[in-house]
Amino acid sequence: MDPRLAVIPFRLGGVKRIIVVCSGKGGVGKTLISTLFALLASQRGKRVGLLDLDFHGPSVSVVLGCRGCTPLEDKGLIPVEVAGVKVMSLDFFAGSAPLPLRGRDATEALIELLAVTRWGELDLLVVDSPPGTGDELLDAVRLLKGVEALVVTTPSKLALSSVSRLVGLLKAARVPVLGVLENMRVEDDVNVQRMAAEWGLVYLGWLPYDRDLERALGDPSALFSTSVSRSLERILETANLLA
Amino acid sequence: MDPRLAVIPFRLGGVKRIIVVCSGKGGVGKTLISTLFALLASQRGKRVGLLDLDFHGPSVSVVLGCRGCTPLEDKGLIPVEVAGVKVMSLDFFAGSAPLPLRGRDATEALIELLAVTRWGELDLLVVDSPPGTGDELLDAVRLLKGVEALVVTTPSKLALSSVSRLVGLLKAARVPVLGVLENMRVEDDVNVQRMAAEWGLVYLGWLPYDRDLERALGDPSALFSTSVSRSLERILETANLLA
Amino acid sequence: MVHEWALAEAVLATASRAAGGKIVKSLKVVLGELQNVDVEILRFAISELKRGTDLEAAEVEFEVEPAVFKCEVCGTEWRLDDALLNDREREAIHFVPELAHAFLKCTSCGSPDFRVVKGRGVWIKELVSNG
Amino acid sequence: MVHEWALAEAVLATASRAAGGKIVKSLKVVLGELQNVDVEILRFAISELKRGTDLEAAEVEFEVEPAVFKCEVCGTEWRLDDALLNDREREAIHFVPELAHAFLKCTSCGSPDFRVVKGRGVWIKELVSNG
Ligand SMILES: Nc1ncnc2c1ncn2[C@@H]1O[C@H](COP(=O)(O)OP(=O)(O)O)[C@@H](O)[C@H]1O
Ligand SMILES: Nc1ncnc2c1ncn2[C@@H]1O[C@H](COP(=O)(O)OP(=O)(O)O)[C@@H](O)[C@H]1O
Ligand SMILES: [Mg+2]
Ligand SMILES: [Mg+2]
Ligand SMILES: [Mg+2]
Ligand SMILES: [Mg+2]
Ligand code: NI
Ligand code: NI
Ligand SMILES: [Zn+2]
Ligand SMILES: [Zn+2]
Repeated sequence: MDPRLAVIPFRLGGVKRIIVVCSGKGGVGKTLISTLFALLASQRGKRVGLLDLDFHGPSVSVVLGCRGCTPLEDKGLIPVEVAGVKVMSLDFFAGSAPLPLRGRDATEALIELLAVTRWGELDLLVVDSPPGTGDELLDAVRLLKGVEALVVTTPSKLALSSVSRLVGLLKAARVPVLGVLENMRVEDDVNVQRMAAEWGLVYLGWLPYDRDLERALGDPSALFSTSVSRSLERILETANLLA
Repeated sequence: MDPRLAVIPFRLGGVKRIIVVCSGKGGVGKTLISTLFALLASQRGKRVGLLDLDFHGPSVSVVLGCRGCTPLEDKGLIPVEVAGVKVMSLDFFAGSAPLPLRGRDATEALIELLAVTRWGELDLLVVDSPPGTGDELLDAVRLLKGVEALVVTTPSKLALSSVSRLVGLLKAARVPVLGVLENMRVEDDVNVQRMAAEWGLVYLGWLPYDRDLERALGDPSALFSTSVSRSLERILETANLLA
Repeated sequence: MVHEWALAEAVLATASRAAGGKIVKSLKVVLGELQNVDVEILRFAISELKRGTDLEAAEVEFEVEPAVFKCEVCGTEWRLDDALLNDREREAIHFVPELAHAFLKCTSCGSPDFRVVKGRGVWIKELVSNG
Repeated sequence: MVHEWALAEAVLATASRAAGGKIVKSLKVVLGELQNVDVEILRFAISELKRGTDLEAAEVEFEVEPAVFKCEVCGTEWRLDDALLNDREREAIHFVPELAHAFLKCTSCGSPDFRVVKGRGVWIKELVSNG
């Protein structure tokens, strides 16, 4: 009898929709996109949470510029609020320490975080996920009832081979997939579009490779004026994900 | 009494040096660099093996163009040979199927692969690693006695925060680190150099961001003529890693 | 300073589910040391929250299980020594005990690759209900 | 077709270490079904390789433990049904049993997230040595 599992549905009871941004592949922009998604939805007046599930390399706080913040304790943990988004990440607790968690530890850490975090009422909880198809992702599917997925990839063969495996996993696990988002496109090419069709998924659109993005990291208002953010906003709007 | 653990030192008995290419961060070029490293060393007449430890997204076979090859069975498994390099990867067995392994499964899979693979005599075994600091990396450190590390990063803040954690882990685990390799540099900047100094590690050099790389993927001879391969060759030579 | 309230809610919900509508007479709750729960706050939270429920009359006993770690590399076992942690680290482990992996190392070989053998989690060890 | 030879070497090395120099009289080896070991080849390999060692006279018995899976999502348990696998998949699992996760799914809810409860690995269950 693990009392923590009993409290999770209660903690998430006020959350209307949960979307995990995932890929299987690392470095394709999951963290950037999940953070921008949360910021854009919040800007539209939605009540938004952002949960960082990348336990080995938590970094939504790097994108948002809120490293070193600490969640408040009040009958649970109150997420850190940045630009209207309620954020929870292991980075707030670990600082710059290494995070050598085995899979079994990642499972425990997720249960703990879900049992203790007080999200309150949310229209949307965006979940940033680590690369791979391991414990964190499997537990997100298992523990976050009703979770939907947004798949991110770059056009590279090296990304697509991993993303294919993730898509197979999401299908087997019967997770609804909202679509495929192409990131860091450098030239005209229909490769990702073709793959999305092969997977039977909606191709949502593409984000340009933006050399100036790096300078905007850590500053939400600077992020809003990047070309990546503007492209993402249009795509999410079309997909009806900001309404 | 697990007989597989007894046979691992015996299987690796003919291997002179083991170097794991790692980062903590995904998408920084670990797979590309570990594969090029193996190819370049083999070209210099070394006997080289390449072990793909990225169990969720095995992809050295994508870089080498040997997907669909199968290791032969002969009193164990004989690695697939490509351009003189002996390659072992889960991709040879899984095809395009999803690989939803939890950490405990990754540990078992590694033990199994190490117990069964007949590397024979090798001057160098290059190990490609997954992102993160989870079971695969911890088990590589635990099971591959004498392993050394080559750390790969991009100049992005988002990469460096994860790489910092990895470096802390390697230090605690007393894994000798050969140095830090900067990849996908797009502009002059000393950020990675400064971080390497802060970590007390050698800065080995940088590889350019190369738009033409994608087209060379899957073809070892085309890879040799990329600017990335040429830069890497010079860096490895200077670091005395091809001698 | 309390996610002890969250825990109290969780314990009561689980106990009440386990009792399946029967009146609970007593409850023994084991608390892993790593959880770093303030037992007095938890006791108070439970006594407040159980009012008017099937658990109102339940006597609740607590037991703290000391933490034991075992190195995956060299096999050494060791106990938690709070003195080695600063306030921030202790607080972090209080929130998410897995952060022990961020701050602790094998006392013998220095490896950060260890297993929590004991002292993790919270569970109901005993539940006595009426009838 | 044999990594059974690798296994034979491993079993003998482990048994000989465990016996610590004593003459081994008998040995009981359990083989997980997932390992898909050809017992006759293993028996032959062991009988060849033990010649001239402390295990030369040992009687070796084998036992195959059937594989059992349990779904992490819905809790259903099921057994391995070879008929659901093609040759390539069966062969892959023979090399690395974890590849079961690539090819199998929960028989009840379809989830690929399951645990191998039984039938994994190879171990020496019993070893009788002289004196
Ligand atoms: N559209 C883009 N243009 C330029 N750089 C990008 C873009 N998207 C992501 N990046 C950069 O690529 C790297 C990987 O992005 P990140 O969000 O960390 O990926 P993931 O979370 O998938 O590992 C980061 O350095 C990030 O700043
Ligand atoms: N120097 C480079 N120039 C251009 N593209 C690169 C370079 N290095 C890596 N890439 C590309 O970046 C992506 C990530 O590389 P990969 O080797 O798969 O990284 P990792 O193994 O760290 O996840 C791939 O699409 C790869 O082709
Ligand atoms: Mg990320
Ligand atoms: Mg890789
Ligand atoms: Mg806690
Ligand atoms: Mg086997
Ligand atoms: Ni507290
Ligand atoms: Ni065989
Ligand atoms: Zn130790
Ligand atoms: Zn199931």
